[in-house]
Amino acid sequence: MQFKNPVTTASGCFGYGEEFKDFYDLGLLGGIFVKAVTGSNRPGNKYPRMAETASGMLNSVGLQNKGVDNFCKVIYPKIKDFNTQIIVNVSGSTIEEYVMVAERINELENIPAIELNISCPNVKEGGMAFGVVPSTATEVTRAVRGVYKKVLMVKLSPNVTSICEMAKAVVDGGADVLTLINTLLGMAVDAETRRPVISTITGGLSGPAIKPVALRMVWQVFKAVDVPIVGLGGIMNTTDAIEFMLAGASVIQVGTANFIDPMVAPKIAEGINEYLDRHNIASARDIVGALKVC
Amino acid sequence: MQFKNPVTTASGCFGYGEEFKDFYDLGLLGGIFVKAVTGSNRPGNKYPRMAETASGMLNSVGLQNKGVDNFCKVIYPKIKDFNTQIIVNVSGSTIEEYVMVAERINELENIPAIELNISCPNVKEGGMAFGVVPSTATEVTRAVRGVYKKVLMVKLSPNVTSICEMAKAVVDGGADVLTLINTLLGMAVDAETRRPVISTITGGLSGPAIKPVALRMVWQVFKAVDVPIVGLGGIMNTTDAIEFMLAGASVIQVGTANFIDPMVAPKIAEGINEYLDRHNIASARDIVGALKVC
Amino acid sequence: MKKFAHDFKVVGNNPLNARHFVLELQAPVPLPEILPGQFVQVLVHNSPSTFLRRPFSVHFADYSKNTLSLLVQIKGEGTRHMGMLKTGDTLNLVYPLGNSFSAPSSGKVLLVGGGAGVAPLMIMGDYLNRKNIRPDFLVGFRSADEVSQMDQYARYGKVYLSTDDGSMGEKGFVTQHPVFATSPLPYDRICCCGPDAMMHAVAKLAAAKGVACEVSLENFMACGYGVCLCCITQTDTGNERVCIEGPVFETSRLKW
Amino acid sequence: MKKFAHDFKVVGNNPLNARHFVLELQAPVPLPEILPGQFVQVLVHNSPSTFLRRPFSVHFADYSKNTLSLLVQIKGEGTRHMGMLKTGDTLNLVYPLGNSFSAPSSGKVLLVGGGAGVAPLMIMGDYLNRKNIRPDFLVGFRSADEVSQMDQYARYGKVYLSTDDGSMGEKGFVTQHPVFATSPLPYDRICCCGPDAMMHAVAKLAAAKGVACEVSLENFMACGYGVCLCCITQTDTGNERVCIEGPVFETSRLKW
Ligand SMILES: Cc1cc2nc3c(=O)[nH]c(=O)nc-3n(C[C@H](O)[C@H](O)[C@H](O)COP(=O)(O)OP(=O)(O)OC[C@H]3O[C@@H](n4cnc5c(N)ncnc54)[C@H](O)[C@@H]3O)c2cc1C
Ligand SMILES: Cc1cc2nc3c(=O)[nH]c(=O)nc-3n(C[C@H](O)[C@H](O)[C@H](O)COP(=O)(O)OP(=O)(O)OC[C@H]3O[C@@H](n4cnc5c(N)ncnc54)[C@H](O)[C@@H]3O)c2cc1C
Ligand SMILES: Cc1cc2nc3c(=O)[nH]c(=O)nc-3n(C[C@H](O)[C@H](O)[C@H](O)COP(=O)(O)O)c2cc1C
Ligand SMILES: Cc1cc2nc3c(=O)[nH]c(=O)nc-3n(C[C@H](O)[C@H](O)[C@H](O)COP(=O)(O)O)c2cc1C
Ligand code: FES
Ligand code: FES
Repeated sequence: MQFKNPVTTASGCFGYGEEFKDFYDLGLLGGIFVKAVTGSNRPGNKYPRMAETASGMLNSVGLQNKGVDNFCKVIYPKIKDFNTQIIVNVSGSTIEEYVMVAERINELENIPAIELNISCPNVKEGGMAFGVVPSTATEVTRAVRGVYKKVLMVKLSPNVTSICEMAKAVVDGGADVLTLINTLLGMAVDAETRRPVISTITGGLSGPAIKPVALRMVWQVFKAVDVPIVGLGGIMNTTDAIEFMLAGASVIQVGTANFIDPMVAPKIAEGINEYLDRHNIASARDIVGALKVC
Repeated sequence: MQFKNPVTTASGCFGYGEEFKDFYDLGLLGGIFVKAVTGSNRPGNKYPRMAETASGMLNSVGLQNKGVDNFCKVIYPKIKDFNTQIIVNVSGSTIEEYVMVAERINELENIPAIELNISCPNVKEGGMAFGVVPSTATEVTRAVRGVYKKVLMVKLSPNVTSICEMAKAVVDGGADVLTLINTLLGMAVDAETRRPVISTITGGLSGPAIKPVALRMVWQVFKAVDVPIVGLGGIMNTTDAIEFMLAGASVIQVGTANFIDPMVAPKIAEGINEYLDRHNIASARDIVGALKVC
Repeated sequence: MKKFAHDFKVVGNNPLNARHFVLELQAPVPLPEILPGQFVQVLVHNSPSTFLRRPFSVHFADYSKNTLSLLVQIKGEGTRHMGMLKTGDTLNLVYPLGNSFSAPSSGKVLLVGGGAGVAPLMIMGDYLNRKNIRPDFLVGFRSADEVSQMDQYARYGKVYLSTDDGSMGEKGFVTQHPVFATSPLPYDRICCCGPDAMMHAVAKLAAAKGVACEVSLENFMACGYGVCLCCITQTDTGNERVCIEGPVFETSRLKW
Repeated sequence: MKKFAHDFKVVGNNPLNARHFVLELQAPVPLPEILPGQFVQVLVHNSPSTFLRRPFSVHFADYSKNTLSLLVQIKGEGTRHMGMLKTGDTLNLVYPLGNSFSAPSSGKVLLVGGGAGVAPLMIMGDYLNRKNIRPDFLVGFRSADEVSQMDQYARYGKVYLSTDDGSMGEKGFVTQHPVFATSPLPYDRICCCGPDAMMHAVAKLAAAKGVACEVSLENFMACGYGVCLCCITQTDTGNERVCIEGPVFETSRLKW
């Protein structure tokens, strides 16, 4: 599959794209990773679901969505003709659920890929549990690979001792592309009320605060495995995007930054072109993994 | 052992305390965790050793120090009569080295405790490797426990899948107290030069950026094991310190914040008293782990 | 509805009292119509502790000057920074966001607000006047030194006042005001914005008296435009986004 | 030596050209003696991208007005913010930090500086004058439009000038200036501060001509007071901290 440019938007930070049509032409984007889709309707976690932190935020949405059936029947028709790649973020609590969702999405003609979310820290069962044990990660990836015929991306959790081990595990399971990273598990406390700030106590940390960890993981995985990488974690501007590409990301996702500046993703797409021009580099591909380390 | 107040300073962020005598009376502190001491002289890593990041910094000092012999003969006499607790941060590349250093520090009358640093991300051998595998962590702790007769603290790495498993592993090995957290492994890239910013490519992330992760780990470990916790990671002010105490830290360390405001540690000690007064709480002990979660 | 992110120019910063001020902001392009109850997301530059935008109801829109104003209560770092803005400074706004108070074409409307929650009542008053409805206002403040803009509300309708300490107007909460004493109430609709406790009390009273009631919620928001699902409130049709399906809700629909 | 962290008051912000300005800062307590070559660590408030302090050499200390000044080149976010400071604003400084240029009691001294590296030469000139030494200055800039403060240096000694493009003074790098053409050089000591390349070239030249030479290094710093070990440079006695054992080093000791 081809992206018209390396700038895409991260799952959970861009809805199904529709809201952003009020801001700009979605055709300016390389692609859109839509909000997690699960087997059936999930109301998500209790309010409050977010906390602001230093250069970042915690969220605990808990995969709120109306389920895959609703996605196929109600949402897909509205978004399938967007002039950009639409990738569905597939989530679940059991292997069977992941497989079921992937099978349904496989039927949707205008969805060229899914992103298997085995890294959501905000649900009690499944979610991140699949993404922190190599054998389980292989197993769920392999099961989905069995039914999903198009491009299979797997999104990894940073909450692990060895990201390379996890990367190898899902590539063994049949992943075509790796997305990293999802959120770091964090917590916020209100010193005055002496209570946790979010209803689930812990939540997922995103934003510039996690960029150094994300960059490190992209770089480690780029050196360790031989599949394309979709990189994200705290990308706020063109410079950040270039850093991820130098570290090894072929495509980047913009997540939390969409909340700070709704226009940021097309600005980055434009900025990458300016960077390439300024440095006399022919194509974005030429900077992927091009970090000079000696 | 007793701390006169819960505010101490973190290893590697306060030298051996001497430099701060130019700023204030060290007697205002609960204690000082001095820079890592290893078996012999280590020059540390090449320059550049640091990068600024969003609400944080990366460092890659690489345990620069003149070795335990120099510590005992040259440094100890200068610091042993500081009017506060002095704890030595013990590091090494092999179990033998940890044991050897601990044995030598055990002889120093005015050092009531050591903090075993099995979590330094910035050295090729040993360091963090000991802190991310439970069996190895148990082993090095047990070996040091064999020779070290006073309070044995072990400082854990956050770069693990399960912080509780690591906590239990070192408590099994004989740790009396747990310090958490050390730095998160991160990386910084200079988009213009297309090079890593620090000489070792990756380094340790500290500062407010990591506070949510640190708080989460303190809280998880507080619920899982039954030893006192020394909490740190991005503490910049009184509110942050209170948050760590509510999450379960009996004592807190101030690290990177010393670089932003050299006077910050005594300010926090003072601020905690004001907080307790304002909330009509008798003693700092009463807020340790007092987070209301229902 | 099209949404925008623009740098607005500060053309006025008028303190109302020690904790509240009104910012008047001029748009760089002609303003779209702003409905009463809609809000904006403000980017607070230059502060390490304000990463996310801050949501504020539109207090007033003056299309002739191409300005909007915000009535802001100082809470933390972000609002403190906003309070220090000077004429000529810029402030980035995402706008217009959210739904709006419903607009009856006739009937008697009571607009109830407390503290900074009075913010959207002004634009609502203006809006209703343009529909030839003169609403009544019932505004509540902590004490006389926080009472302000009474003459401005009075341009749009009759104004009732409560203060918690009775230092001006009626003493007590707004729900204790004589306006609510009669049964049935002489209103077809109540619109309320203020502290949670006030909105609950007003909603309960309205329900008891059988009057339709809308409230404007102030849930924590990350995006403000419907994509993060952080701001949800439970309604009779499940979790709804306060920033898109709200901030204004018919109280009969809310499970809060 | 005792060190302090204090809020200084901005009493002047004088642009020298588009990229450089001099900030004059008044201390809230009587200033301790500041030695030439010492630096301060500046806290840049109100910017999310400047977490660490920024180090700047003291440009001048005026004990009668109880002020110090910094000569700042705009590089990134931090210095840009500093450039926008206005009279009356405050700036938090940790001071005084580092060692200083050595102070010969007699002899002929050449002070060499380039770009923002000229900053410490002014306080050094003043210091030497008070020891009855009139140094020569050799200052280098990119071009005529960046040349400034020539008359002020001239108060303390003779001033030579180079510009990269020859638009004023001699053309070329400072090391190509005729001052360096004679052998032996008419100096007992050279003190240099500027871009790395300049310091290396001057050090090499000084070594070749057998003249003692000191440079002031500008390594990246986290703390500035000796505790983080981030700023080290290799010397004949191993890794030394630029913020404590430096920033001034005898070039014969450096392995750079
Ligand atoms: C739709 C909507 C309309 C609003 N209209 C107004 C208005 O017209 N006038 C007014 O003064 N205030 C209004 N608020 C509240 C205002 O957004 C908060 O007071 C402000 O964000 C506080 O920012 P701070 O940085 O000063 O405080 P902080 O230090 O960030 O926090 C202080 C308190 O403000 C609240 N708060 C913080 N972040 C948010 C957030 N992202 N969303 C909501 N609340 C938050 C929390 O209760 C927090 O404890 C509105 C909120 C919403 C959701
Ligand atoms: C002892 C010492 C004395 C100095 N004296 C002066 C002076 O008198 N006048 C002057 O204009 N500059 C001086 N500098 C350099 C000055 O500190 C940097 O230019 C400044 O920190 C850049 O900050 P910024 O936020 O504008 O740039 P940033 O956007 O942070 O960075 C721009 C560039 O500045 C440099 N830099 C960033 N952080 C640091 C740091 N912590 N330490 C050193 N360099 C850094 C890097 O090269 C970086 O690429 C001195 C540096 C040192 C170490
Ligand atoms: C509010 C919110 C909701 C999210 N929901 C999802 C999700 O449904 N599926 C998923 O894979 N990641 C989800 N994420 C994670 C992001 O896609 C992304 O991996 C993470 O935020 C790090 O990138 P950032 O720092 O650019 O935001 C969510 C993040 C946020 C902030
Ligand atoms: C420059 C620097 C040097 C450090 N050196 C050590 C060390 O020698 N031993 C150690 O256990 N931790 C070391 N640390 C880690 C800190 O003690 C602390 O665990 C970490 O910085 C997180 O806390 P903070 O965010 O408050 O800084 C170092 C940290 C920094 C920034
Ligand atoms: S604030 Fe993001 S959906 Fe409402
Ligand atoms: S900057 Fe910290 S030791 Fe020099």
